[in-house]
Amino acid sequence: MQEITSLFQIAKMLRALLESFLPDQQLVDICMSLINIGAIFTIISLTAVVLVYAERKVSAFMQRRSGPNRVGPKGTLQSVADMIKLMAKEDIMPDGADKWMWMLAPMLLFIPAAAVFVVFPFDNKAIFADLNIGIFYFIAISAQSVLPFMMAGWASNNKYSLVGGMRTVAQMLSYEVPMVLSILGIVMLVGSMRMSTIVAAQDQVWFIFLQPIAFVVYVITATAEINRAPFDLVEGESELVAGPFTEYTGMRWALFFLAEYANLLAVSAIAVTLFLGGWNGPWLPGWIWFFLKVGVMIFLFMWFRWTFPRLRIDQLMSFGWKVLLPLALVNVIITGIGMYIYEFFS
Amino acid sequence: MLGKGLLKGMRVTFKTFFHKKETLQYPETKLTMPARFRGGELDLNTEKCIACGLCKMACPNHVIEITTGTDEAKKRYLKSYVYHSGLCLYCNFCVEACPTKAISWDKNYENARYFRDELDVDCLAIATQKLTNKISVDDKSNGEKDNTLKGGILDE
Amino acid sequence: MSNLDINEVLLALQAAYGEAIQLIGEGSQAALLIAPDQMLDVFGVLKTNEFYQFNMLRNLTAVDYLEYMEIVYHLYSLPLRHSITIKVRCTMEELTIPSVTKIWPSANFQEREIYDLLGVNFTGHPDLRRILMPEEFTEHPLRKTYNFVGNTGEKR
Amino acid sequence: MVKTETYTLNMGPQHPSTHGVLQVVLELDGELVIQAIPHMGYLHRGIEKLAESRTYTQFIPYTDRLDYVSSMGNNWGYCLAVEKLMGITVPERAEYLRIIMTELNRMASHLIFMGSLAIDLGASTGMMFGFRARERILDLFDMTCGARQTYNYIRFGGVSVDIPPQFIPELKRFLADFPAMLTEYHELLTGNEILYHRLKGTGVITAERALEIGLTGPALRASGVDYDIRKVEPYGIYDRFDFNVPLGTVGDCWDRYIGRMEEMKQSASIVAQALEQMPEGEVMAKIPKVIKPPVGDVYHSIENPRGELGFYIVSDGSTKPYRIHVRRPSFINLQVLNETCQGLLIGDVVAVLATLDSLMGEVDC
Repeated sequence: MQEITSLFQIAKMLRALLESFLPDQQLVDICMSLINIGAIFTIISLTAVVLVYAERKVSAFMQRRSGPNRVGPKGTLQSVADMIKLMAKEDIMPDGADKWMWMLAPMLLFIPAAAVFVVFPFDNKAIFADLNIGIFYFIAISAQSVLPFMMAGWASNNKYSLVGGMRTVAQMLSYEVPMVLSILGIVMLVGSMRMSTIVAAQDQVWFIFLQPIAFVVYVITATAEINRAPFDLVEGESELVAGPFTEYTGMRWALFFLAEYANLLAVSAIAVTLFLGGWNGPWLPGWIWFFLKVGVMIFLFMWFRWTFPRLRIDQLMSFGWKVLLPLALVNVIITGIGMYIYEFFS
Repeated sequence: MLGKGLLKGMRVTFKTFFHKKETLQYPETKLTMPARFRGGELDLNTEKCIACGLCKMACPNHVIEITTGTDEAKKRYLKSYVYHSGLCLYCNFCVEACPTKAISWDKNYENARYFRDELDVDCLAIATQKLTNKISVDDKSNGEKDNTLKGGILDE
Repeated sequence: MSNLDINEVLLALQAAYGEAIQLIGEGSQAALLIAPDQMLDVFGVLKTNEFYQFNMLRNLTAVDYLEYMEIVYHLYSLPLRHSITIKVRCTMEELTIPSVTKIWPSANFQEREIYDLLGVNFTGHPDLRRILMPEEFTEHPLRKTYNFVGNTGEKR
Repeated sequence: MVKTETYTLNMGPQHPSTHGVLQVVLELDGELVIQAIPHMGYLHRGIEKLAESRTYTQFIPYTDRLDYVSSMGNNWGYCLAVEKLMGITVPERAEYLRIIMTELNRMASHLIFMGSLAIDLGASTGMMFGFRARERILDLFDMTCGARQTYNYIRFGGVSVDIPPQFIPELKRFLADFPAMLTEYHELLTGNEILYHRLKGTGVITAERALEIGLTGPALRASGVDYDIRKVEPYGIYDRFDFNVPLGTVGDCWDRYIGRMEEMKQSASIVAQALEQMPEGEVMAKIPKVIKPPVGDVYHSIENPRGELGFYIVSDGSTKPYRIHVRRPSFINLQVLNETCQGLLIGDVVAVLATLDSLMGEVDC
C-alpha cells in the first residue's frame, strides 16, 4: 500500500513511462526535471489559493464570523475569484517611481520564495535536489528576499513604502541570526545539513522533544522572517498603510501576496522537517503526514496573527537581539554539553 | 511568567474558533426591524392626511416638500408630497408632529439608489397607487381589469 | 458657582482695578465684564489668587452681537470647585484682544477656532492660523453678517 | 560624514488609524517623531452655524452628529443647557431613563475605543469582540428609540418615548452577560504582554500638563486628576448613585486604556442601580409647544465618554438660538497630541491617537 502511494514510487512509474517512448536517457532526465519543477510551482500557486481561503476562514472563525461563503461551495472558489479580479485590475505605476526597480521587485521576491522549495523533502526520497547543504541552502536563499522588499520600498517613491522597506531590512536581518542559531542545534545533533538525513534521524523521536527551546525560537523568528503578525511591522496597516506594497496594484501586488504565502508554506515545511519529524508517521503515506503537519504549523501561524497585537520596532529589535539570540546561543551550548555527556556515558 | 497572557489570549481565540457564528446571510435572511425603527421612506396615508403642513414645519432639514390646494368645500387637500430621503436625518420629528398619524416609516433599510434623483420620493403618487391597488384587489369580480391596471403601472 | 459669590469677587477686583470690571447678568447668568486692556492682569489674579484658583479654562468662545464681539471665558477651579463666567467685549472695528494662552495653554485651539470662525485676533498667540476652514478661506462664517447660500430656510 | 535630515510624513486624512479624517503631519527623524501637528477641518459641517437657522428643538438631531458614538450624551448635554435656561424640571422616570441610556452609551463608546485601539495595534480580533458587545447595546437603543447611532432620544423636558416592555428583561440579560464579556476582553487584550509593553510608558502626560492643556474625561483622569463632572458637579440625578471614578497614576497610554475598561464596569453598575430604583410615571414634562427660552446665555457641561462636553447657548428670546457653541472634548484633547508624541515612534503615535480617543465628528463640529 505504502509503496504505491509514496511520491517516490509515483515518480518512478512516471520515469518508466517516459523511458518507454523517449529514446535518450538524458531526455528523460530533462523531462523529469521539468515535471518536478512544474509540480513545485503547482504546489506554490495552489497553496497561495488554498491559504488565502484558509486565512480568511480562520480569521473569520476566530471572530465569530463565517468568512467567505458565496463563491463556490462554502466559498472555496473565493480566492480564484480574487485572482481573476486582481488580474483584471489596472496596473498603476506611481509618478516618480524608479520604473525598473519598481517593476522588478515583485518578481525578484517571488524567485527566492519559489527556489527554496527545491530542498523540501515532501516524502521519502521525494526531494528535488537532496543537497548535502540543504538547510544552509534554505537559509541562504530565503535571506535574499530582503532585497526585493527594500527595492519595492525605495522605488515606490512613497515615504510609507520607504519606512516599510527600511523596517524589513532591519527586521529580517536581525531575526536571521537567532533563526540560524536555533537550527544549529539540530545540525549538531544530526551531524549533517542534508534534509533527508535530518528527517531520517527523527525516525524514533522528533526533535521538538529534544530541542524545545530551539523550536520556540524558530517559530518566533520564522514569524518575523515572513513578516506576519505580531511581527508584521513591514505592512503594519495601521501605521504604514501597506508598507512596501502601498503603491502596487493588480498582479504585481498579487505576486507579493503569492510570495508571502509561499514563504509561509516554506517556513512551516522547514519547521516540520526539522522539528516535527518530516514525513515520518504511521499508517498514512509520508506525503500526507508531511502536509498534515505543515497544515498544523500554518494554523499555528494564523492563530498568532489573529490573536496578537503588533510589536513596536524598537521592541522588535531588542526582543530579537536581547532575548532570542541569547536563548538560541544557550540552546547551542546546552546541546553541545548534552551531546558530550551522552557520548561520555554511551 | 512572560507569555502567560499570550497563551490566555490564544485560548480565547481558540474557544471562539468553535463558537457559533454570528454572521447573518444578508440577502437571504433579513433582520426584522423593531416596531419603533426609523428608517426607509415616509409612508403617507392619504386618507388620514389633512394637509396641515406640520411635518414640513417640524423638519430640521427641509426634507419634506408639500404643496396644498383648497377644494370647493374650503377643505385643504394635498397637491404634492415629496420626500427627499437623501437629506433626511431620520429624526422622527415629522412623524411625531403629525396630528392624524398620517405618516409613518416604511421600515425598509435598503435605501441604496443608482441615481441621486431617485432619492426624491413622491409619497403622494405611491400612496395613491397603493390605494388603487387595494381597491382593485378588493374588487375581485373584475380580475381582468386588475391585471390591466397593474400592467399599466408597471409600464410607467 | 457653588461656594463663590460673584459679587464678592466683583468687589475685591473692583478695589484693585476700578471701573474696568463690571457685573452683567444676574442669577446663574451673572458674569464679570472686563475691559480688554486689563484682562490679562485680572486673569492672572484669578488663576493665582488662593481664594479663586481658577486653574481650568473650561470653555472659550465668542459671540457676534453685531455692534461688538463678546469673548466668553468659563473658568473652573478644580481645587475649590467653583466656576465663574468672564466676558470681554471688543468693538467690531478693532477685533484684537490679548491671548490667554500664557495663562491657560488650553486656550490654544479654542482661540484659533475663534480666530477662524469669528475673526478675532489674539495678540501673543503662538500659532494663530485657521483651524477648521481651509487656509485660503477669507471670511469668518460664524459672524452674523456671513450668509451662506441655502441658509435662508426656504430653499435647500 | 553623512548628513541626515528630517522628513515629513503625512498621516491622513486618509489613513487607516486616524479614526476619521484627521491629518497629522509628522516630522520624523528616521522613525522618531520630532513633531506631530494635527490638521483638522476635513469634516467641518458648520453645525454651530446651522444651529442659528434651526429652532431649538430642531437642533437636537444635529447634536447626534457631533460625537456620533455617544449621541445620547450629546442630546442630554444640549437638553440640559436649554432646560437650565428655561427652568424646566424633568419627571423622575425620565431622569432615570436618561441615566440608563447615557451610561449604556458610555459603555458602547468605550467598547469602540477598545476595539479601535486593538486594531490600531494590530489585533483585529479585539475589534470584532468590542463591536460584538456594542451591538447588544445598540439593539437596546434600536428597540427604544428606533435608531442605532443617531438617537434623538433625549428631548427638552424628558425623553421622547418610554421604553418598550421587552427592554428591561433584555437589558438585565445584557448586564448579566457583560462581566463575562469583559473578562474575555481582559484575557484577550489586557493580559497580553505585547499590548502591555506597547502601551505602558508611552505617551506620558503629567497631571499638571494635562490640566494646563485642558484635557478632560478619561484622558485627564488617567493622569491622576480627579475631575469627573458626574461627581464634582452632579447633573441629572448622578448624586443618587454609588460609583467610583477610576484614576490613573502615570498618565500613559496604559492608564488611559485601563481607566476606560474600569469605567465600563462602573457604568454597568450605575445602570443596574438605576434599573432598580426607577419609578413608574411620566417620561415627559409639560413643556410649551414652541420652545422660546428667555433672553440670556447659559453654559452647561456634562461628562461625555470623551470628556467635558459643554453647550454654550445664547438666546435672544426668539425660537431660534442666537448662538450655540459646543465645547468639544475631542477637539481640546487633541491639543496634547504634538507634545505627547514628540520623541516617540510612528507606532506610538497610533497608540496615543487611539487612547486620546478623539472623534473627528466632534473635533470638526
